[in-house]
Order: sequence, then structure tokens, then C-alpha cells
Amino acid sequence: MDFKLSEEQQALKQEFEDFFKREMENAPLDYQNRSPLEAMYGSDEGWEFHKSMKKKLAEKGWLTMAWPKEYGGREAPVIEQLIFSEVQSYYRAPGLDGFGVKMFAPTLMLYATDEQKERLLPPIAKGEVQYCQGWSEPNAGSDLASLKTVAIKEGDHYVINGQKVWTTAAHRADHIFLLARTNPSQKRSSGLSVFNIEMNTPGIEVRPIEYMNGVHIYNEIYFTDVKVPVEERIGPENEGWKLTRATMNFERSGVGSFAEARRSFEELLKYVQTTKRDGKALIENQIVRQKLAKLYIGIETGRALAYKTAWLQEKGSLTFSAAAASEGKVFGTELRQQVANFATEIMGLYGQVEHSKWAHLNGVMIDGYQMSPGSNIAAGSSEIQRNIIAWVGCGLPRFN
Amino acid sequence: MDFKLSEEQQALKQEFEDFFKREMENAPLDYQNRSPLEAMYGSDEGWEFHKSMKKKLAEKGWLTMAWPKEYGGREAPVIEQLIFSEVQSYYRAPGLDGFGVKMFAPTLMLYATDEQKERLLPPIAKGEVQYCQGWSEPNAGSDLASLKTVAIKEGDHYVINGQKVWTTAAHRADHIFLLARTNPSQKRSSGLSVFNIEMNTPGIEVRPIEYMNGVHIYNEIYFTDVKVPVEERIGPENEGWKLTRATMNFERSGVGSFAEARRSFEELLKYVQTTKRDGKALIENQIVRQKLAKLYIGIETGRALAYKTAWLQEKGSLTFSAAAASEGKVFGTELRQQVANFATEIMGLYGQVEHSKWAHLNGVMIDGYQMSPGSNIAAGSSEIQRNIIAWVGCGLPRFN
Amino acid sequence: MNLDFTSEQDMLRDTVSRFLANECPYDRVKELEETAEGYSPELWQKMAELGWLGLLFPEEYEGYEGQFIDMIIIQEEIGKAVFPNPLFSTVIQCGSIILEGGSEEQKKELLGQIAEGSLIMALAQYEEDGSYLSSGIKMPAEADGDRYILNGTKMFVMDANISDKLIVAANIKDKGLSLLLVDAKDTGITITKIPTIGKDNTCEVIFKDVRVAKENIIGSPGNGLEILEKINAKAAVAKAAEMVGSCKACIDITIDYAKQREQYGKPIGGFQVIQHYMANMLLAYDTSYNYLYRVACMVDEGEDFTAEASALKACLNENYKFVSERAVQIHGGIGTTREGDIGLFYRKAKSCEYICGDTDFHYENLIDKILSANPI
Amino acid sequence: MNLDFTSEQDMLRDTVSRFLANECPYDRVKELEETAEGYSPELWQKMAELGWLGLLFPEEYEGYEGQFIDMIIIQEEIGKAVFPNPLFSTVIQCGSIILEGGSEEQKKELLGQIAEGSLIMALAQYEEDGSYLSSGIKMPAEADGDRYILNGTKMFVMDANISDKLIVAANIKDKGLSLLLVDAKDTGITITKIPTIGKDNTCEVIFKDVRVAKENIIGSPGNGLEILEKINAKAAVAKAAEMVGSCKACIDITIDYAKQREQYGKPIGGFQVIQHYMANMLLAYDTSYNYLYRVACMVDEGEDFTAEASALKACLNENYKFVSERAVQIHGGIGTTREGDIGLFYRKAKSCEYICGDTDFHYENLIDKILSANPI
Repeated sequence: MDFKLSEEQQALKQEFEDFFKREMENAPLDYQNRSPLEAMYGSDEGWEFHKSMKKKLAEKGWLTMAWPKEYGGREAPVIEQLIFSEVQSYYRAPGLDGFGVKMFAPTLMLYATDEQKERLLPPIAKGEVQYCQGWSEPNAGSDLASLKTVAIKEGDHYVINGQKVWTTAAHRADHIFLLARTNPSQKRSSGLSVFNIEMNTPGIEVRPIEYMNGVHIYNEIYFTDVKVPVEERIGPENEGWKLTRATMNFERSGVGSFAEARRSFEELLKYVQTTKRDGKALIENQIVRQKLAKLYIGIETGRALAYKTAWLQEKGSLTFSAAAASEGKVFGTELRQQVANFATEIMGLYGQVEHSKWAHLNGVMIDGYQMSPGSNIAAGSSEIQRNIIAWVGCGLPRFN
Repeated sequence: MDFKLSEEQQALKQEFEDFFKREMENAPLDYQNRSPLEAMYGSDEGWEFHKSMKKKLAEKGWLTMAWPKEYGGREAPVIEQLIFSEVQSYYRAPGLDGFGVKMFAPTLMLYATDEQKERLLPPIAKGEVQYCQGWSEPNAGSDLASLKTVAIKEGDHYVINGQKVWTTAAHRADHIFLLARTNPSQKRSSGLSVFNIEMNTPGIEVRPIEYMNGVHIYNEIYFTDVKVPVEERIGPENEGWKLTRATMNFERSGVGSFAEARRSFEELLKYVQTTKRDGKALIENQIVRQKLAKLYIGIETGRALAYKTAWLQEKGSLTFSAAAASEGKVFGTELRQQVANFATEIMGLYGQVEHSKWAHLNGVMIDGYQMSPGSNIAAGSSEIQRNIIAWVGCGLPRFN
Repeated sequence: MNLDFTSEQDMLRDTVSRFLANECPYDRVKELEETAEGYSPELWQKMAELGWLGLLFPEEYEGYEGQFIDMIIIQEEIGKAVFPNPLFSTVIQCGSIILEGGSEEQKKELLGQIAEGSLIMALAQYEEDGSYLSSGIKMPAEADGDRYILNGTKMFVMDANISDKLIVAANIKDKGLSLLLVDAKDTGITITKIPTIGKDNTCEVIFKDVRVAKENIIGSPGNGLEILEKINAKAAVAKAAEMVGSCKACIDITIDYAKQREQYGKPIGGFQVIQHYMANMLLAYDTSYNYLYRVACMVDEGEDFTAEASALKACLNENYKFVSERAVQIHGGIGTTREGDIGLFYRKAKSCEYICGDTDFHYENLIDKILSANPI
Repeated sequence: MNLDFTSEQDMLRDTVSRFLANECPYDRVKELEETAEGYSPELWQKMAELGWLGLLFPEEYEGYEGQFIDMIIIQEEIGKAVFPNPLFSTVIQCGSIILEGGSEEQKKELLGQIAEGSLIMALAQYEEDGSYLSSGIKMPAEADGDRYILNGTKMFVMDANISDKLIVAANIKDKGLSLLLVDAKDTGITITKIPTIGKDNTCEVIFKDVRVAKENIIGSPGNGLEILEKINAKAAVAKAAEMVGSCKACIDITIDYAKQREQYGKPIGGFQVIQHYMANMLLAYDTSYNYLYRVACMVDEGEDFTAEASALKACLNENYKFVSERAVQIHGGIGTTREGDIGLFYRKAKSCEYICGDTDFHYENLIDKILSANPI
């Protein structure tokens, strides 16, 4: 057993490091005082930067490194993807449309017609389009299968009516991949289908949801008699649920959380070394020291788990990695919450200050304090993740 | 609003203080290095002291202060009972057989025949007998209503077969009040009856359960063809479940936990003021200081809740006090667990030492460390208490 | 012992509660947050008319000689409504300082104006290094004839932007810490709002050659330390009351939501994990609430409550954050939005943490007080 | 990168696991706890025969030149079995010290005896004030001709009661901290077991005019500090491995129990609150386990692992307590008894916390190491 990167991996890591370090020097300010998610989708400047980065990543072949060779990828091993994620997250760098590259593309590869693949995959690979994911609804959050948006076939098209919510980046996206009920007489996971829809189709209305800190990431989408050609249905009619399970060997270790937390830890460390209160450097305060120690331990143990998850995933051990992906998610988001909590406590009165000339560390910690509840809820709440860990990881019986 | 004791209450409190302080000076060593529960039932010396204290409390009328006047009590207000509990717990003093005085006696007063009352209540009031409570069974813990011990009527007696478990003090008790199934064809809370049984009745076998620290508090009880005269059945046949709900206006604020914790806090405070490590008094360590601050806050806020609970109970506000009793229980036992955790951490290497010449604070903290899981489980686990708080206190729907 | 409120107190709570529910529902709170003033002058006038601003003052200064506990009731209700208003700065901090240490003239002149709602005040104590300690107050008040001259920066001054007068803590050579009454509109003063998570009136106040007449010292030179420590402890209790009220609102709102929101065919409040979250929230609240009134009674009864004030504020710092964070988690997505009301509490919990001392400050202070009460 | 074990390592784990399952089930552990020796000489011999005691030593000293990671695997399995034995004291602490700093003669003489199971040793470092710091070692070794004389008390010496030899940390004037080899049966030495929650061989060792020949210094006078710090870090990793194994056993035992124990007509493992407890326990374990091997690899690869050793031990101190405490809670009554196996882990978790440094010690040490690696 050893944790050493091979020479090739080391070189690759260095290439990622050099690239992101250099590129992020020109990033708009938003990338220093907010999370990448907010910076990418929340401001026009950040969005433009994301788009330009997307092109650059596409040119390097990094967007699609994990894709199968037949679709222009290079089937990069999970560990290489892990290294990429780790470096990108550490630099808080944008440029990856995960909805297109990691979520919709695998669905297309598995279920789309040749025509659809030829039409839809290249723009994703080239970083030319932005996708959003039309799943959650007002009454279908954790319980996705209870969704109500309908797509009724009428001749050569479907007519879509309903509402989606919590749609990240819908206001920036060119396309949405939508899950809707094509057979309203069927319940829950039966009778659903997946569609690829251009966001400028008539009848689609996007309304912003303002996050608690005022940033615009999430949206509601209203569909009113939206006509979608039959050719935009992906996979068989009424079999959409299984498409939501489509996945590829993308790393899903959650390593990004730990890399982001490590970056914050390093900033916080420098801060407590250089900031004095009551005549003493903050690092001399034993409470501060213990908080840092706890964060360090969380970061390093989480990272060790992420590496193991990627390793086993590479080797095809899917049972472990299914529970481990949930573990990485919940441990990672709660760790980032702890970083934000501890940092804003350590900063004392300055802990509350948002980005401004008075802010310490650009206000990124109080931004994290506001973003962290969202992270504990989005993409499967911590409650759902713990249920999965208990069911899959511990083999306990499902209730209900 | 004011928290001041009246002059009478103040005098009463002083009387309790003087009594317990004086009496506890002669208490066996066990009362200094173990919890009162262990000292009372776990050693012969402790048991004898408990019995002698019981007599003294009876003589003072304090055993039955809350009883109705018709049964020789003086219907002491809940606040006076609270003061008594607080002082007694602070001094870790024995002398109260709660099973007899607080649990079985009210059942008798409500449901027993005159003959039974005359026969059974006076010995309890005089502190002459010890009771134990025969409820839990191996497969009926949190789910008491699933109990299986049967009492089958045969002429002028019942024949009892079955097993009870976790019976505190069964090896010391003269009597047990038993819940058994008199109608085996009925399920759960139907078909149960309550019996008063002498522990020396043939067919009763008490087997000790050794607690993790080796102390003998709990027991298993096996009933094999135990004959009990019909006159020992309390209340109507098959209506026993409602007898388990019998209660009186005893204070149930859990104030004892907070008083015990306060005593431990004071000992710990003195300890950290007078103990040096690495040339510094422990109290100079900021981590130690924060732990003490957290304990103080837990103790004082818990105590404030207990006082309010008693106040509202006195005024007949039973809905609040039902949830509040659960709150006091779970908060109190988890606080004592925190005291034990923090204390044994603060003591460093000495934290692990049990009572001996090397032990600090007589080893009472590591004893508490071992007793606290038991407290979180016995008399309604913390999980059950939180369910009740959610159902009664928050009005959330019961699951199942 | 009597743990019931008087019927007047019940009525007061009722009045405040109804007033705020009618006049400042959560949507209005969010609107006010976005304004430069951060409060409603109109509602401030109404509060004056209702007698709340003069509640604590003696009759001779246009007050009602209310108990401290009455103000605690108001603060609790304000906390339930997360109602933005300068009562805390003006009445609880500055009014109390004047009442405690001011000259007869100062009391006469200022308390009446506060009571009638025509004077808003702010307390400028903290400085740029963010210390909560009185030793952290470095700003000098330099004697210059019959005046003092103030130069320097005060930070985190709540409501300075809407104040008519400031009370400034500064050091007079050979005398020590002193409290000076300063006209907020002085040309040497620059006031700027600092953007915070609480979206409140936290301000930076820069003093440049600000001249203060010697008679504008509160009480006498050098008595600032004693007054500040006493009033800061009292203010901590009042701020804790607001936080207790906020916890209660979080719980009530979340119970309603958990009963009504369904997933997997049942209310989410029927899931055991949510139930245990809520049980822990209620526990945090019930312990806090009852301790609050224990401490408030000590204030009214004239006991030394400085240890308890620190215990209470530290407790609420942690409990309000805990309760509001869990409330957001139970709400899910809507909890994280500006539209959802619960996010208000999550943000305010964080800003309340810093007002009148953060948790570490109060832990340390509490232990100091315990140690001096329990010498070896 | 290769995160798989070698097939030899898999085999080793398998052997240890089966050996302990057969030879020392939990009932036997409880019996051993009650004996004065606290271990089984017979099993110790078998461990020697299986080659575990010499595993880490070079071939020339009767060893197998195993990797540190092999010992970690053994420790992990020992942790699963909570198997009481002096491998930690004799091999991991004392054997490593001799290997690290001993003279050729000492290595030749002692390592072979350790490997063959005929020599049990204990490390006497801590003293009466319970300090973990090397500065807390006050005992002098007074030079007296060609000998040193030891007087004083060593505390919390694990396995002293069954040891043939002790390694004693003491100060030689003008030289500093030194490690001395002492015959445990010396008439000037009094060894007494201290009753602890772990029911282990924690001992007090009193030295009265104990004479030690100068050649019985490990290495040379004054090199004790360097050796101790290095070996203590390594021992902390090995102790953490034991604790990781214990966490795993707690989880496995508790999952089995939660699936089988029914209340209200369903397995208690079907209740969401129990499921979330278990999810948190598994999280604590999986993060700890994977970090353990990350750190163990650093040891084998010769990297500086002192910061990581502290991070790991602090982590396991907390996680083992957390996991075992929740395991008892899920078990209910039976979990609190001597009969139930899970109580063993609850008690051992507490004693493991103190061995090789408690949490606060390691937090402080970790931060010191981080700071020296990251100067401003």
C-alpha cells in the first residue's frame, strides 16, 4: 500500500496546478469573496469568466477526460479525475458545467439515438452550452418520484405543463434536461420520461429565487403549454426513471469539499498567525488552536476517505462507493459548515462582516456561513444521505 | 415574578440542609466514590445506611410529605418537594425508596381495597419496607406493553410464570409490584394486572446483573409457578395498564440531576483550582475554563427549567409538565454524562483511575462515566424521551 | 417564589405581540433591512406613544418606572418578530447609561427626549482590533481647555447612522475610561454602515478633531469603566431576551412547516429524525427561556448578576445558532431563500452572537466571576 | 498509488483475526481482566510462535523485517478483539526504542528474547503530576561511579507488573533525558496495579535506590528526548490502529444487534434515529480507518509523520468514545452490563484515550507542528 502519485500523475497534477493558479489570478473578485457556485452563476462577470474557462478546459480535453473514447474522451482513471477535482476545487475555479458533462451526457451516451448523440454531445464536450437539471418540484424534493409536471404527447410533439424549482443556473442555461410525467395515470417512478429542451422555447418562464444572502443561483421554472418535438425525448417513453440512474465512472468521492476546506484552512491559519486582538496573536489563544486542530483532522480524514472511495470506484467496488459517496457528501458539506462556523467565531466581531473594505479574508467565511445550509440540503439532504449510509453502508432495513 | 423562597421555605431548606449535611458525615465511603444508587443497593454497608436513613426520614415525615392527608401525608406543595429533592440530591443522600413511596403507594391509594391500603401503606410510610418494580422484560423494554409474564387465576390464587429484567434493587427488596398478563389471549396493554408480591415467595429467583463496573444494582427475576393469593391483586383484573399510569402530584422536574451536577461542579472547580500540571494550575488552561463554563450553564439552565416545571405542576398545568418531565430527564442525564466526560478529560491520566489511593476526587468521576449510559437508558431511554417531547411538547404526529 | 407574570405583564406582552404582528410582519422586516435607515421612524413614534421607550425611566424623567423584566418581555417579542428598531441602542444601552451615571441635567434633558421618541442614540465602544475588553478601548479624549478632543475610529457601533447623539467611550489622561456625549451630526464625524450578515445598522464611526464640551461627560471623568461593565451586563441580558424570543419563533414556524410539508406521503414532522431535531430545539429553548427570567429577576432584585449575564448570553449565542440552523435544515430549500422567513433568523442569530460579547468572551468572564466568588 | 493490501497482508490479517476469534473471545477477555497478570502467558507464547513479536525487527535480531503497516494490521485486529496482551508495551514501545537507540549488544541481547516471547518489557515515562510532556519527566538518574541511582515514582506504566525489564526515562545531570534499562525484579522496585476503568495493567512503579549499570543506558546519555518523541509518535499511531479496530467491532456488533432486536414490532435498526446514529458511527469509522493507513504509509515511507500521528490519535480518542458510547445506547440495558460485550469497548475507549497522549495534548502538538511547517 502506498499513497504516492506516479510520475505521470505527479506531472498531471502539476499541470493542473499551474493552469488553475495562473488562470485564477485573472478571476473576477467574486471568486475571492464567494463560493464558486455563487461566482459562476450569481454575477455577469463571474458567468463570463466561467464560460471562458469552460472553453479552455475543453481545449485541454479536461472537460471530457472521463468520457469513453468513442465520444472523444480518454477514459481517464478515477484517480486522475480525483486529482483534477482536488486541484480545481482548491483554486475555487469554475469552468465545469457538471449538469451537462457529468449528468446529462452519460444519459445521452446510454439512451439517446445516434442522431441525438451527434447533435447534443459535441457542444457539451466543447464547452459551448450550459445545461440545467429539471428535477425537483415544490412538492417533490427528497421524494423526487412524486413529481407532477406532465408532458402529454400530441402528434409529433409533447405539451409540457408544470413547475420545477431549485433549478441551479436555469437563468444562465441554454438547455434543460427535464424529468416529466408522460403517463399521468401512472404513479411515482412509473410513467416518467426525460426531455432535452431549449430554454428559449415559448412557454418557459424562469423566475429567480433569491438566496438568503441575495445571490441568484436558484430558480423556479414554469412550463405553460410548452411544445417539445418528439425527437427531444431521450430514451423510451415512460421509462425515464431509470435514466435518472444513468451514471458513468465519474469520481464521486466528494474530494472537492475537502480541497475547498483545505484552502480555507490555509487562509484561516495565516489569518490567526497575523491577526492580533488584545495584544496577542489569535493563534496564541488555545480555543483558536483547538478549532484549527479539529478542522485539520476533519479535512485530512475526509480526504483519506475520498481517496479510498475513488480507489475502490476505479476497481469497480460499487457497493462500497455508493455508501461512500453519501459519506463524502455529508461529511464534506458539514465540514465546510464547521469551517465557516469556526472561522466566523475566531474572527470575533469581524466574523459578521460581508465583503467590503472592513471584511477580513474578503468576507468569504461569512459567505460560507450562509451557503453551508444550502449545501446540506441540495443534491440530497444530509438526512437522505444518512438514510442511505444506514441502508447501504450498514445494511439496516428501510423504514416505510 | 420572583425566585425568592418564602421565609418558611427558606427555613425548611435550612432544615433539610442541616439534616443531610450532618447525616452524610457518617455515611459509608461508598457514598463518596459512587452514585447514591450504587451505594444504596450495591454494598451491604451502603444498604444498611440507606435503611437507617429511611427510618429517620420517615420520622421527620419527609418520606410522605407529598402524600394526601388521609394517608398520613401533609400534601406538601410541589415547590417544597422540589427543595427537598434538590438538597437530598446535592448531598447524594439515600433514604428514599422511590418505588414504594412514589410509584406503588399512589397506585394503592387510587385502586387498592381498604384492606390492602391498611396493610400495605403504613410500612411504606414508616420506611420499613423496600419495594422493587416488576415491569421490564427481556423483550419488553421501551415497548413495555409487549410483556409476556403471565398470572393465571386458579381458584383463590394466581400462578405466575415469566421473567423480569433490569429490576433495580430486587436483591434488596421485600416486595415487588408486578405487572403481568392475566388474560393471555389479550394483546399489548389489554389483559394486564398488578400484583403485590413478597420477594420470599417460593418460585421467585433473583439473579444479579453485574453492571459494567462490577456493581450489583440490577437483577433478573424468574417466576416459576409462583402462587400469589387473589388478595394481592391491586385493582380490577385485566385493567392493570391504567394502574401503571397512576400518579400523584410528586414533583417530577428532574431537579435532582441538576443538584447532583452542581455538587460535582463544585468539587471539580476546587480540583482545578488546587491541582497543578506542568507547573500550572489546571484552571489556567483555557480549555478547562470553557468546559467549566459549559457545565455551569447546563446546570443553571436545567435548574431554571426544573423550577418552572415544578411551578406549573403545582398549578395543575399537566400538559406542559408532561413534556417538561421528559425534558428534565433527558437534559439532566445527558448533563451528568457531560460532567463525567469533561471531568475525566480535565483530570488527564488520572481521569481513568477508579476509587483507590491514586484516585483523584475519590474516583467518583470515572464512576459517573460508567453510570451515565445507564441513566440515559433506564426509566425511559433518551430516545423515548425525545419522542415524547416531540409529540407532547411540539405536537408532532406520532409515527407508526 | 412566584413564577407567574403579573396580569399587566401579560397584557404588555400581548400588546407588543399584536403591535408587531400587525405593523411589522416578516415581509416588512425584509423591506426595512434594505433601507439605508434600517428602521421605520413611523413605528418608532408609535413605540414612543405606547410608552415602551420610557418604560424603564423614573416618573420624573417622563418614564413609567417599569421593571427590567417588562423590558425583557418587550425584547422577547421583538425577537419573535426580528423587528429592526433602535430601542436596544437608544434605551437599553444609552438610556441606561444616562440613568446610571448621568448628571441630573443630562437625565432631565435626554431621557424625556428618548421617551418621546425624538432622540436616537448609539453607544460607541469597540475599536478596530475588535476587542470586547474595556482594556481594548484605546481612543484618547485629549483635554483642551474646557473641551476634549476625540480622534480615532469606533467600530461596530449599532444604529450610529440614525442617531442624534452618541455615547463614546474614551480615555482621559490620568482619569481613565470615560463616557462622552457627542453630537452625531458633528462635522468631524463620519459614519458608514458596514455590510453584515445581520443587514443591520452596524457602523463604522470615524472621529476627526471632534470637540466635546467638558460638561458632556456622563457623570464624571474616569467613571466609564464601572458604568460600562454594569450596563454591558444588563444589555447582554436584554439582547439574550431578544434571542430567546427568536428561538421561540423559529420553533413555532418550524413546527407548523413540519406538520404541513409532506414527503413520502406523510408530514415530515412524522419522521423520527425530524422529531428529535425538534425535541432538541425545544429543549434549548425551554432551558434558555426559564433561565432568562431567573436572571432578569436578579436584575430587578438588585442582586449581582454579572456572572449570570455572561452565562445567559453565552448560552443564547449557542442555542440561537443551533435552533435557527436546525430550523433551516428542516425547512429544506425554502429555508435558504430570502423569501422564506426562517432565513431571517439564521442570519440574525449570527449577528446577535457578536452583540454584547461573543461566546468565548462570556465563557471567560463567567469563569472569572465564578473564581472570584469561590476563592481557594 | 496503491491502496490495496498485499496478499501477504490480507493473509496476516486473516491469521490474526482467526487466532483471536478462536483463542480469545470476549468472555475470555473478561476473565483475563480479572486476573492479576491481566494477560495469558500461553497466548503470548503462541503469538511469539506466529512471529508477531519479532515482526518489526531486522533479520539479524530474529525478526521478519516486516513493515510498520503489518503491525498496524495486527493492532487493528487486536482492537477488534479488545485482546489484552503486552505486545504494545513490549514490542511497539520498548522494542522500537531498543531498535531505534540501543547499542548493538542491547539489540542482540534483547530483541531476540522479545521475538521469542521470553522477555516482557514496559516503558516508564509519566510521573505523578500526570504530564505527557517530556519536560514533565523530573526523575533524576544520579551518577554514582559506574552506576546511576534511581529514586522516585513512575505512574501509569503499562504492563510493569508482568515485565522482566523496564525502560525508565530519567534525567542525567548535564546530559539530559536518558533511557535506562532496569531489571523489573530489582529489590528497590515496588510495582502496584492501579485500578482503572480499562481493567488493564496500568501500574505505579516506585524506585528506591535502584542502581543501574552505566552500560544499561539505551544508546547514550542525553539522547532520550529524541528517541522518546519519535517512538511516542509511532506508538500513538499503533494505539490508534487498535482503536480503529475497536470502532469497527462496535459497529459490527451493534448492526447485528439492531437488526435482531425488535421493539414495537420491528427491528430497532428500522427506526430512523437509530439509523442516523449508525450512519454517524460508520462515518467516524471510515474516515478514521482510511486516515490510519494514510499515516501508516508515511511511517513506512520514512516521511515526517509527527503532526499526522497527533491528528490521528486525537481523532481516534474522540471517535472511539463516540462510537462506543452510541453503541451502548443502541444496545440499551444489556449494553451497560458486564455480561454484554459492548461495555468492554466503552470502558477500553476511555483508557485508550489516555495512552500515548490525550486529545488536548495531541491538539496542541498538532498545532505546534503545523505552525513550524507554516511560518508566517
